Amino acid sequence: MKKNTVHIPMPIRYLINAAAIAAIYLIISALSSAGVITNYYTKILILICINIILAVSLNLVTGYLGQLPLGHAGFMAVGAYASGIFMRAVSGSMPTGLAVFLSLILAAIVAGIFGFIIGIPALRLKGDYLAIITLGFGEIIRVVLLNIDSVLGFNFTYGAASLKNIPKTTTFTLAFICVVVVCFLIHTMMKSRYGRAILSIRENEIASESCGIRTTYFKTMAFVVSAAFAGVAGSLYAGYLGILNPANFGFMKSIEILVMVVLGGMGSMIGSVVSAAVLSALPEVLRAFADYRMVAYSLLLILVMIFKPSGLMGTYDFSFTNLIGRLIGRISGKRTARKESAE
Amino acid sequence: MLTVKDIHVYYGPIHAIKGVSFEVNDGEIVALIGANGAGKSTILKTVSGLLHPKTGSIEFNGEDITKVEPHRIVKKGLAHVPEGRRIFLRMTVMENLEMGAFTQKSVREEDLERIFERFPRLKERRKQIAGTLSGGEQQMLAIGRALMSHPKLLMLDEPSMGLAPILVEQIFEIIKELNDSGTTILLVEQNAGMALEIADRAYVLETGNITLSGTGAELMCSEEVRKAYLGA
Amino acid sequence: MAKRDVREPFIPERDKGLTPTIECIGLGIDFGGLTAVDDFNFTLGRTEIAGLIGPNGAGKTTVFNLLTKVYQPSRGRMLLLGKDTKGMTTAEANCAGIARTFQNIRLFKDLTVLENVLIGLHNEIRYTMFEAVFRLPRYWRAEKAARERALELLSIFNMQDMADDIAGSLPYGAQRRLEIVRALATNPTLLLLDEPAAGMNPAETAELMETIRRIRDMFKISILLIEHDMNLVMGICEGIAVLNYGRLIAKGTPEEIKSDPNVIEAYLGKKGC
Amino acid sequence: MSVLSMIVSQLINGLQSGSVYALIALGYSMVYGIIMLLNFAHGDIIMVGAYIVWVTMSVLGLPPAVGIIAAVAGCTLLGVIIEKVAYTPLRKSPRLSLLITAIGVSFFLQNIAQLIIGAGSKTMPAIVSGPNLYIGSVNLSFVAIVTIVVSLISMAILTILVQKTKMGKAMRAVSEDMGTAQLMGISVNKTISFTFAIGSALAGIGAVLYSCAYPQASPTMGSMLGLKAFVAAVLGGIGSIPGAMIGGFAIGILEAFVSAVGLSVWKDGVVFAILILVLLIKPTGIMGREIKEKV
Amino acid sequence: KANEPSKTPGGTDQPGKPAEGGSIKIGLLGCITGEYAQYGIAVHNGAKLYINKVNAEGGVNGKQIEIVEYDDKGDGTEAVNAFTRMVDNDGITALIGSVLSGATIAVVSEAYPIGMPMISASATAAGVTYNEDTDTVFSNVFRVCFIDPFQGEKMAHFAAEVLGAKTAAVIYETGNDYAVGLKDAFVKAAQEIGISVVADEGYSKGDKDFRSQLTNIAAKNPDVIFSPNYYEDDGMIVTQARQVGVTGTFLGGDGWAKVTEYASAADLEGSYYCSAYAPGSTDAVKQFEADYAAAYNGETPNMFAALGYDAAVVLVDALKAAEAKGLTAGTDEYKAAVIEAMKNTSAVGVTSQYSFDEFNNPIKDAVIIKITDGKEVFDRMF
Ligand SMILES: Nc1ncnc2c1ncn2[C@@H]1O[C@H](COP(=O)(O)OP(=O)(O)OP(=O)(O)O)[C@@H](O)[C@H]1O
Ligand SMILES: Nc1ncnc2c1ncn2[C@@H]1O[C@H](COP(=O)(O)OP(=O)(O)OP(=O)(O)O)[C@@H](O)[C@H]1O
Ligand SMILES: [Mg+2]
Ligand SMILES: [Mg+2]
Repeated sequence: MKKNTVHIPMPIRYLINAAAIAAIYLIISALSSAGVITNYYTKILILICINIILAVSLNLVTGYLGQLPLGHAGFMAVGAYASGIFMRAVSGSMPTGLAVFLSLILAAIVAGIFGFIIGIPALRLKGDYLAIITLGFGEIIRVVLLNIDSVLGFNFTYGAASLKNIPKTTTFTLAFICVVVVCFLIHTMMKSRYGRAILSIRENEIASESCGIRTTYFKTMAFVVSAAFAGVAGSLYAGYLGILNPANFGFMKSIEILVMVVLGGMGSMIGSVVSAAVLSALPEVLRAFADYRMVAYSLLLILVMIFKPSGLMGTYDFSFTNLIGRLIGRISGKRTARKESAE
Repeated sequence: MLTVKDIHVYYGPIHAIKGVSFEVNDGEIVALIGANGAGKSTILKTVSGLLHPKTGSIEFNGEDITKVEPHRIVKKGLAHVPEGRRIFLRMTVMENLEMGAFTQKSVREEDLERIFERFPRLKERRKQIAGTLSGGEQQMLAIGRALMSHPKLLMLDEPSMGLAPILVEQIFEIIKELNDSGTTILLVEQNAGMALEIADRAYVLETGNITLSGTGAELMCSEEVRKAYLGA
Repeated sequence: MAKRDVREPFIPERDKGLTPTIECIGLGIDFGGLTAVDDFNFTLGRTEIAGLIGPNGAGKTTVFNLLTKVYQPSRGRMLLLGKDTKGMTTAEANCAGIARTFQNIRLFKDLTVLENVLIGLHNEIRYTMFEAVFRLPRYWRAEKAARERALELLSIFNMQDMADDIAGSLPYGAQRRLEIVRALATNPTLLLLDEPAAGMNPAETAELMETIRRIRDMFKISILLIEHDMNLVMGICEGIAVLNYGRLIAKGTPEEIKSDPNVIEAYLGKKGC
Repeated sequence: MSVLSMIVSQLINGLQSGSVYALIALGYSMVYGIIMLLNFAHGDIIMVGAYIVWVTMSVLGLPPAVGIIAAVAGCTLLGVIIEKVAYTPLRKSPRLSLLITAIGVSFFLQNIAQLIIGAGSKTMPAIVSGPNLYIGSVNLSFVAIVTIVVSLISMAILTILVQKTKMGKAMRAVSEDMGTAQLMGISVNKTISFTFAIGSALAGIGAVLYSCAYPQASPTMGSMLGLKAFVAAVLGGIGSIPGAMIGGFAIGILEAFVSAVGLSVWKDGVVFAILILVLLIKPTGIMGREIKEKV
Repeated sequence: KANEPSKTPGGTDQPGKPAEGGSIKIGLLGCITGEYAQYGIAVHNGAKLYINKVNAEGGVNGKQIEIVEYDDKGDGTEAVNAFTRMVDNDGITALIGSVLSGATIAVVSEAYPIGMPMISASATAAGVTYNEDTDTVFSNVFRVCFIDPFQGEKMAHFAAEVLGAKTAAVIYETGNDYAVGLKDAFVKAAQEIGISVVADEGYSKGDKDFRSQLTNIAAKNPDVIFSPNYYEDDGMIVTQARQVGVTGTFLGGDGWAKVTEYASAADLEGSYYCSAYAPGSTDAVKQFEADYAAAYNGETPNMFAALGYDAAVVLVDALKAAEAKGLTAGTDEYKAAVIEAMKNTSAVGVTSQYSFDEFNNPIKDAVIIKITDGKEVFDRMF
């Protein structure tokens, strides 16, 4: 037990965390209804939420499972198109709330199925071979989305002409809820035997096997969950932009997500969250620099990696309640110390 | 031949070696013994240039090598068989041996023969990928590889670890032989008994400090050493 | 060479009537042209501590790898508690009761000591994914129980205070001990230890011997260990098998082995013990 | 055109683009071989090389020989500088950090090129010219012949360099274990710089050949090229020199034939599908050696 | 050959300045970095050329036009963000943009609900001004360029009626909605009027080797080859086509402007493309070219620059109308007035006089340009 840390019991921890999250949400809502946060900032906040989901879900496979997939955008694409096509089909014939809910679930399921189909063969390979095979699948998904209409003989994805007129249902509230849910699910999973099994595979696969962990099963599971959440992000994206083009989900998008994960610190959820937020907002902050903004962005990447090679957060995982515990501990430190010496 | 003067070595904030001085004279076998984590391997790494001391100096054959890069130190005739063997796992046994002769002009047939004579196992497994060798075989390879560079001073880090008793005996015999044929030896050993037996002189290291030193025989009789390192 | 019946454990009278922990019948494996293990016949009783010794490269670790299904044998059979293990994976072999440590330590280095043990307990902890992610009561109960169990196991080696340390930062000896605890956590019937005393000094080794014996007595399991430290092997093994060039050259009690001329020539050397 | 001559023409098309891929894949593979880095900036080094050709020949009006030398020298220098500035500080860092740095360098080169030279493509003058060759009805362009021949020669030289010289040995040792390589008397810094120099020089040659065949230079030309070369390197077995060559030619020929049979729309998909199939059958690529971890 | 993009970030069009009482803020959005930057930069340069000219001449109704210029990298997400920022933070009253169709459509879905007048110089996809799902026209969106189907059809008819072609081949970039749009229209029209399309070849973005596809085309020996891509690819395609023995006449869309810099005169000889702009054709064009060169280091403008200029002309003309009504810039009435004025415009740009059809697309004839001796020569209106 570390000194000066007051251990806060579980139910209270939940309450504190829930209160903190609600507070963040309420503050943002209040600011936006007061007009301080304009439509523009709301849009960026939504985008940040989408990118957080992407980064956190990729982190599951990259940071926690220790694999390097380069096709994450492919899963996002699958989710986006599934949801976009669904929303176009049902718009008007179903209450919007229900339709949105179903589209999120559908996107997760479809992307998860793709994750499964791709994960089974991909996970047989290791390291950079896994990277290239997932990259390949990602590209295949893109090419299929682009050309499938000519095979089917009717309009399905609209290929290069883009899937347009998707109802724009993604609000900040929805995106925020999704972030909270996804982070909560990943967090609780990682803090269970399932999560530990995933970590053990990253650490040492052979030892993990010999501890009775069916590594193939858990690898596939992590892959599927990660893909499903990417699908959720895709669904939000479809409802955010209202138009989908396969070119948005190319290799570079996968790289962009990977950069968020690594920059945040592999295996650190808070790291992924922070760096997804920073990197999504950065182009907007740099907007004033016009031509120089991509140069600035690339220099920043290089510099952060050189000076902070393990990412902004390393593998550190922030716990709000622990922080409070430490604060309380520090305040009441003297008293505790006295007690201890008495004991 | 080797003079180490008051070196302090750090791993980041960890102060691993706290002012160690010792020397190895031409033709000697010097042993360095001590508990786990005492800093024995750290000292060897510092001498061979893989680590650099914060303060203090290291002289080899009268030359200051404190800040010299490891590959240059090797060229001066100092070989280091690192802890945990560190052979090239993806190369064959033969290629590993050839690597050992990197500082030589060419790979000499008679060198190989000499090594194969000492370790017939290696000759058998010449073409095997070194990574699939058994633990002991890898240890033999690591020593053989170091010999390929004709070192004046050979530093061995726990050469007997993981070796069968019969081989441990052989290894110590080989060390003696090498010494007889003119190679100076600096030996780090967990197997303190055997080490002290063949050592001319020895140092005892405890958490970064030298606490005892003397001839092998002297230390062998020391009550402290017997209790802590000989298990008696 | 001390001749024994292939199917007999070392101390047949002790576990009479119980199926042996493990029976190997004509087990063998080839790597390309190399026959690493051949015609390996070996039986281990339910609570025996046995040693597997032999020169470097004799095939000892390979036997462990066969037992734990890291390698599939080229020939022969292997029964675990009387059941054929054909086609099992490493994970299944572990679930069936075989746990091991590794010659080159394989801890989950970046995780804490406690987490390492909890991963060992993986199959002992019972709750579903649903219960886990939504933190239902069964999750809390199972996690609490697992934590307590893990600390209890760590206390065998007096390591409960290190529970929150990062495994990779432990001293070498502690890492070896942690590997044993992790293996024990999987609730094995057979524990395989590959050179547990390597890198330990004589004092530490003596302590380890005590612990190994205690583990056997506490958990009533059989232990097979590979070790080059003859003090340890001769000190705690009830039976010893000797491998050379992949073949068994001797099997017997420590006394029998110590005086076996074949073993002396191939392995122990004149000064041996 | 007969079916046969059609096949031969398509084969030559494939060989020509394949030999450029192969050359670039080689550089990729060498750098990967030594520090396990997917050098994302490799394609962009080619871009810089192409611009050097353009500047020396079109802007300064110098003869082709100067352009070629300048491109190769410039790429070599650039490769070494990138290694020193961006990769050396990260030698002890996790591999993924290095990957991100490489991506950063790649973005940087692309955007700085756009800032300095402009977004549009620049047209190259003819670097080599000569008569086309006709074999029956098959038309063999001079550029194609030059491209194929030069890349084969470069690969041969490289193979000899890596297999027969001490530097080659040092490269292998460093790639396995830098610390131990030092204990063998190998200078790690020198070896890595040398590898980058060679890899980048190959990129320079690649840039020249590319400029001959596809006389356009644009800031983003490297990314697709780099990706294809990366795929080629992995297909062949990354880290292996003959593998990179086989992979490069395989991708080139594959693309040609996929297009030839009328699947041009699906080309990238088919190429990746075949890559995936190959990897599933042979998980380390065509020439890659699988080295199992001993337990 | 000076071909540098002229950069004018900073200076007068630096965003974020508080709106002065006497200025009218308009947005200028397009891809000025990234893969398609050359088009975006040209459009922006053209537009800024006109607006600076207007400002220099005293502005509109005595008010200066303030440009808020943002980059969208050709990406829809970025475009929407940038547009929203223009609306919320900068308070623009009208938008020129975006450059690529995809990004423009994304912006339209934001701009339509708030009735923001917008005019694009180069977004050619039909969906920019028209929602085919709901059969509604986006009343606030205009463009000065042709739509994709228009050009494809035009070239098919041109091939049949002028060149007497019987067989045709197409080669296009598969991921590019512009190329696909033109190609689809061409193929459809060709079939209707009796040209048989003997080869349909695609390639992907970033490809530089088209020999395999062209070898296939060569084997079919078509009369015309329709290559409706951007000029850099088209140049390469024509060059390689001649190498592998394609002898037919090349036809292209307005993406061909400037193609003469990317292929040799011999290879291009006799090719046609349709355009909205014929360099050096009229006095107005010559004046524009001279002004452009003076403003941007002697650079020759291309069609994108001309259309950027025209977009600005049409918009400024509408602004004048709104100002004439005495409305305040930024208000909804003002915007409605601008839209109203654009709808009924008769402004005269460099390339044409403008009026819009019921889909807010410009009504103007295509210019057919023939390439002779490496020069782009006005052939006819068609
Ligand atoms: N890379 C490292 N980073 C941080 N600390 C280290 C590192 N390597 C060694 N140490 C610490 O330095 C001290 C000395 O280690 P060293 O390896 O030299 O000991 P040793 O005497 O060789 O022990 P052993 O008998 O276990 O090999 C130990 O406390 C160890 O924990
Ligand atoms: N995967 C493999 N491929 C090829 N040969 C192998 C492989 N694994 C082991 N071997 C060989 O099989 C033999 C037995 O190896 P093993 O590791 O079992 O030896 P060991 O008895 O454990 O020796 P040590 O005591 O030195 O650890 C060795 O000669 C080794 O080189
Ligand atoms: Mg040590
Ligand atoms: Mg072993």
